Amino acid sequence: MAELTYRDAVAAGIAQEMARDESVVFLGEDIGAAGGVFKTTLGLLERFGPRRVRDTPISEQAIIGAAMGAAMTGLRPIAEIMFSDFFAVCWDMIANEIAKTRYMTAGQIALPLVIRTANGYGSRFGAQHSQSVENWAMAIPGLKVVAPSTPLDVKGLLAAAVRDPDPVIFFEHKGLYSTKGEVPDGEIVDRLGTAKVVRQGEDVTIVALAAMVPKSLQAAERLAAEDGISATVVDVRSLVPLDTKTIFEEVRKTGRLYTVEENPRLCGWGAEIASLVAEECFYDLDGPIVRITTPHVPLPAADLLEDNAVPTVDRIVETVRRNAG
Amino acid sequence: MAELTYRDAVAAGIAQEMARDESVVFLGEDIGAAGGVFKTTLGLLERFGPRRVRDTPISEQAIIGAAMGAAMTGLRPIAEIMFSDFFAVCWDMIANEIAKTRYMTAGQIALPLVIRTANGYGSRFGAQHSQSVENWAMAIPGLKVVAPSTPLDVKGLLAAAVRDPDPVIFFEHKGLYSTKGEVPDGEIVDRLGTAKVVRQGEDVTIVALAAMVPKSLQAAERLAAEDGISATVVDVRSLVPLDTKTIFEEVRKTGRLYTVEENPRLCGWGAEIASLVAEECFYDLDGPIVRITTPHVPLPAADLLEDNAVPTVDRIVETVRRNAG
Amino acid sequence: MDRATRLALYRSLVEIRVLEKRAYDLFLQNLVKGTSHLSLGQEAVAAGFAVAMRKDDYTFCTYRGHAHTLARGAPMVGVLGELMGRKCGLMGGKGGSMHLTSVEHGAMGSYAIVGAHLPVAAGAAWSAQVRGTDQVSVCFFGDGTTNIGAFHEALNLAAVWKLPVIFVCENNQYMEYTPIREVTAVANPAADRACAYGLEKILIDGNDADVVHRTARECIGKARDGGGPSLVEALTYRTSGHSRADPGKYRPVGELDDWLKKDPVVLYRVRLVGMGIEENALRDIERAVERAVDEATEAAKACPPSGVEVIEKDVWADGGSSWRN
Amino acid sequence: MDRATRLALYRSLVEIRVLEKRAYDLFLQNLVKGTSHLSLGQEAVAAGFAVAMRKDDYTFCTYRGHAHTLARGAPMVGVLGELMGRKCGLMGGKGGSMHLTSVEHGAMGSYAIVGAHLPVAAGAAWSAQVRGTDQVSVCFFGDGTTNIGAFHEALNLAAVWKLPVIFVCENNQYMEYTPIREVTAVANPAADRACAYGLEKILIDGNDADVVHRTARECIGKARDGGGPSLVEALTYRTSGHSRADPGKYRPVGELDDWLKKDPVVLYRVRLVGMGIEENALRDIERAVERAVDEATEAAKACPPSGVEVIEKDVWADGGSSWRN
Ligand SMILES: Cc1ncc(C[n+]2csc(CCOP(=O)(O)OP(=O)(O)O)c2C)c(N)n1
Ligand SMILES: Cc1ncc(C[n+]2csc(CCOP(=O)(O)OP(=O)(O)O)c2C)c(N)n1
Ligand SMILES: [Mg+2]
Ligand SMILES: [Mg+2]
Repeated sequence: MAELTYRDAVAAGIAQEMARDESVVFLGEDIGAAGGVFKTTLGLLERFGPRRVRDTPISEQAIIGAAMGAAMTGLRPIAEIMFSDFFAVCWDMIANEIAKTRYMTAGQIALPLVIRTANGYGSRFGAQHSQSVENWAMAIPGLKVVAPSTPLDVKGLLAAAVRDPDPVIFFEHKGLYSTKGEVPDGEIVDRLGTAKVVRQGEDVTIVALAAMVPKSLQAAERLAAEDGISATVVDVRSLVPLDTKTIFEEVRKTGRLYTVEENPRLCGWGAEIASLVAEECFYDLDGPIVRITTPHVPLPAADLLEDNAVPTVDRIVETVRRNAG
Repeated sequence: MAELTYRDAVAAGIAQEMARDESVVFLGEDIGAAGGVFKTTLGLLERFGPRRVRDTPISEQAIIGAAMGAAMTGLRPIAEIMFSDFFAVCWDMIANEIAKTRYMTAGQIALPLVIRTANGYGSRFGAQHSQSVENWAMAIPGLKVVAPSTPLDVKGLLAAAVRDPDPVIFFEHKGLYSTKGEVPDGEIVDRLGTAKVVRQGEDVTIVALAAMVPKSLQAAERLAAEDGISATVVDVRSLVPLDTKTIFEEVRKTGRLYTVEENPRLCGWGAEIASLVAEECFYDLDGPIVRITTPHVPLPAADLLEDNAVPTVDRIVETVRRNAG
Repeated sequence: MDRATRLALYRSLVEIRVLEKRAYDLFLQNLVKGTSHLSLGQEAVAAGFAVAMRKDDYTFCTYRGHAHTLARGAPMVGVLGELMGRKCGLMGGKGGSMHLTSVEHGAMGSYAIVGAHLPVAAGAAWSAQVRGTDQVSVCFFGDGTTNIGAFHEALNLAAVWKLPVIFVCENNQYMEYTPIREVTAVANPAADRACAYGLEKILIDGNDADVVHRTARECIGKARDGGGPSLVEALTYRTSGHSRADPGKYRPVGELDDWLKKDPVVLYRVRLVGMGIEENALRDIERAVERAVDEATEAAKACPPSGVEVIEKDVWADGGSSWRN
Repeated sequence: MDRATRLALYRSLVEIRVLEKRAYDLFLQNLVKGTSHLSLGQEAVAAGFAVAMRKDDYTFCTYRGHAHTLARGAPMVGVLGELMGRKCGLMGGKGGSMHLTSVEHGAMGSYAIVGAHLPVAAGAAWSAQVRGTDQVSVCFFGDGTTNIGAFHEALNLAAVWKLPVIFVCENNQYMEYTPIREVTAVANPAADRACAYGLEKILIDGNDADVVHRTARECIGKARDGGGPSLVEALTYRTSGHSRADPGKYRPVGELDDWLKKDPVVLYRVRLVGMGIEENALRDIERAVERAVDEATEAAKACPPSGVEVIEKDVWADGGSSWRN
């Protein structure tokens, strides 16, 4: 058992899979010699060599296209898109090509590949380098979508993503890179499509993702201490496939659902979960479903503004307090 | 009063605005000499000349970028993206540049522009030319989003979009281009952000958009005739701004909400409306909110498959019948 | 060039010609419901390359891909069946005319978003390089494609990584309806850009099957030997409209006639006869092809349409489309 | 070149140098919280162009945009205030270091997604052309930007439409950490690609303010007279890291020292002295600039941070961010 940072867990996960399977290759901007702009891929070039670890030009369409062409011809590529905001410059490759090709070819073409990316707020980079775009990917049929919140989950879910026979979009949260957690030694492989109940409560159910998980946990502690409200917190982890079983079970127990979403409000992942619950757990609900999201605005750059645009612990506490009454 | 096709209403709307305002310019692929691949822009080049109506190379990033640069320096461009699926090749320009620039510059830069596009199923073009991507645009703060269902609305909302001081994404539905409707003579200017109650009922409320509006109306007639279920149908028309007032009012009257969405299920516009209703009209609901969508798959090409993938009148009728019981 | 190669080229030319005409007839009979983009007039490019390729080489092409798919050996009934939305279609009707794929024959997909497949073809070539096979990837696209971003990114990546890929621009003078010269900064949209990637300028007569074949052999040989990519511009003309609905009225008078004088099938036949190849041998080929196309047509017509049960199949490798548990 | 121009160039060089150093100091003092990308070593490009521009010309630049924004006349306190997230920042802290904008001074924005602003700059030039003004648009970007799709699309459009835009590649030899030569197919990433757009090859010493200025005057004059676009590659070097966090360890030993010998500010000072301009005049400029930067620093420090009330402002032209009624 070792304590790893979320950042180091990325390299550990990639290394585990590259060591296991010769067909795993890795490409992206500044990922090799420089070890990644977030230092998430240190040591991989040295260990696996330039044949399997390739620095690319600033050509996101070529990066994703190359991964796609490689995946359909026998390799299992991992492609890095430096910031998830840059999905927008290669969205056709992701949403129209990779996501649809197996379907359009009636299964002739398989695309076992992973697209890793740094997602989310917290670095004061401004509106074009701070977005949470898990919902962009979730909206596209043909993509699996994962967003871990701990080092352990990073390593395990990354391994599962690499082994998965379908394209997986893997969202790493920039704001969590320096967080630490225990990660057992040896091979770790998790399962896609599974949520985790990270706190068990009785009064309300909070579902959260990535950086919103630790915030929700903090809010839950405060709600317990200050208001006597006992909250379940579910770490969704995987948006596609979605573990509706676990989510529904936890909502049914408490009768109240809150989503905590870093994305701007409209069409966030929480909207989907809310709509599922409003359809399938309607008669188990004791009150409105409440979504706590970033307002529907781009993210501002200044620290004070950025920190207060996304859901804060205070805002979660106040919203639940006001509504769960 | 004249009968116009939905297709002709596009050219009529553009012409009305170009005639009124010298600063309105129009660019896109095959829009000039050829009159548009859907013949939606016939006659504009002849009438307004090559200075204001420009055929472009197949360079969607350049098209949208040019519109953006022109909008911030005194023009009011209308850009055509031939199929909405191609938003993916210029998504950065739309979602990261145009949508965020006013905000990032604290209002220094205004972007009065319209992006028109042919959206939706029905032409047997397959997965890369048939998508309904209104939710892609709705998810991005800084974009207004419109999707008319009749020739009258096309002309009036297009005029409103051109006059709006903010970027508007204007979704025309391919499957509706040949439909006809009365359009009064003279200037027509509608208002963004307003839904229309197109059928008033008592038992259930169906909200729909674009090509799903006529289908919902047909379904409502059948429900009335076959089951004695009286359905309100709301044509949402504008996703951003969203007329929650009208939607909530109609949901409150019937206590039941159904969304009919052409998009694949996850994170569709209906999810957002469902979540809003589940939060703000919870105590007015008499039963689950039910979403009727295309399953979460890419669209198949063959006519039989395509027609049955998107919500059919049958499926709407059966779903409402089963649930409204 | 030996007799067998010449006859193989002729056979391929005739197959494409007859099949494309048949596709058009079937459209007129309303048996092909979607769009289709024919290669009439451009047959020599597909034939010349395909005959030079090894069975395990990869072909990537566009929506104008019947010719290339067929030339690699895909069954006619699969092609026609796909156009007609039948179970026997190459993809059971799910892909349609614009997405013909036959992985078994090295036809790695037809891509309908302009430019997208160039990076993918580069990726397949990269994969061959990494896996240490000497497979080559050949990527066909139109003149209009040279103005989109993905073209640029793919060419640069291929050149930097010295990938075994041949980019073949079929310059048929038009985009959809707009002449390429009106929207392109250089006279030869592909050849005049080789300089930007440190590649040799290769501009050939795309209507001469021998010239194409010779060029193909050279470029493929170079790529197989580790000499890196090539960019070939083949001058040609499509003698039918852009797609099924296009009467081609935007063409200057006489242009079509001039090009019909350079009909690649007729020219090649005349050449072979001139070289002393017996008319009989050619007529045998023609008859055999006619028969094959007739048989394929009947077989496709006799085949049932794809059933709705496939709509939710093959999004994932497990054969299904489930996004939840 | 007259004395006044030379002194203006020198003043601009010094302003950029001193301000950038100050920005770095403020970062070390933890007063600048976000990232920042300095132009230390690259000052001559910004100064040389800005001094050649007319007040109503447009500048478009990247996240490495302090220099260009300042050179157009934006107030120092607005620049430093923005970096520090203060109310007096050019955008009140909403944009941050990567998005400096001062429309009043023709600084039409700093764009943080590589390549995006090239089409936008083309659009502003198109607008000038349509409106019949003789304004010119100047667009600055890095070497790494030449490998992304938007570069290609913008260059082609500008050339075809003969737009009054100058594309200026500041080749500072590196992307973030990867040397440009390792990922680019040609030796001069911009200049060697002029051929692909029918443009003249222009490769200049970017550390010589006179050379840059002369080139700027020529290109701007040509554009103003309807002669169309230019593509300029200016060879230079950034003597600090890519962004604030980068120690620049990937540089070969000696490289930095070699370039420091070509320091554009020092070189220019030596030249002016050599030409007989009195040391005193130069020292006056230096002192005035130091004082101005000191004052701006104090003013920015004294200014309160932007308040959370701006988070939901300025998404729309009405000043708000409401997406519903
Ligand atoms: C990104 C994108 N933009 C536009 C289109 C619409 N479109 C389909 S084919 C075509 C013309 C392509 O011209 P060219 O590359 O010369 O190929 P050709 O059809 O002549 O073979 C266009 C504009 C598209 N499919 N994808
Ligand atoms: C589309 C995109 N890809 C990647 C990045 C991350 N990134 C920011 S700056 C940079 C290097 C750019 O290099 P260059 O164009 O040479 O400009 P320089 O920073 O040297 O001025 C990269 C890769 C980005 N911002 N946008
Ligand atoms: Mg063409
Ligand atoms: Mg650089």
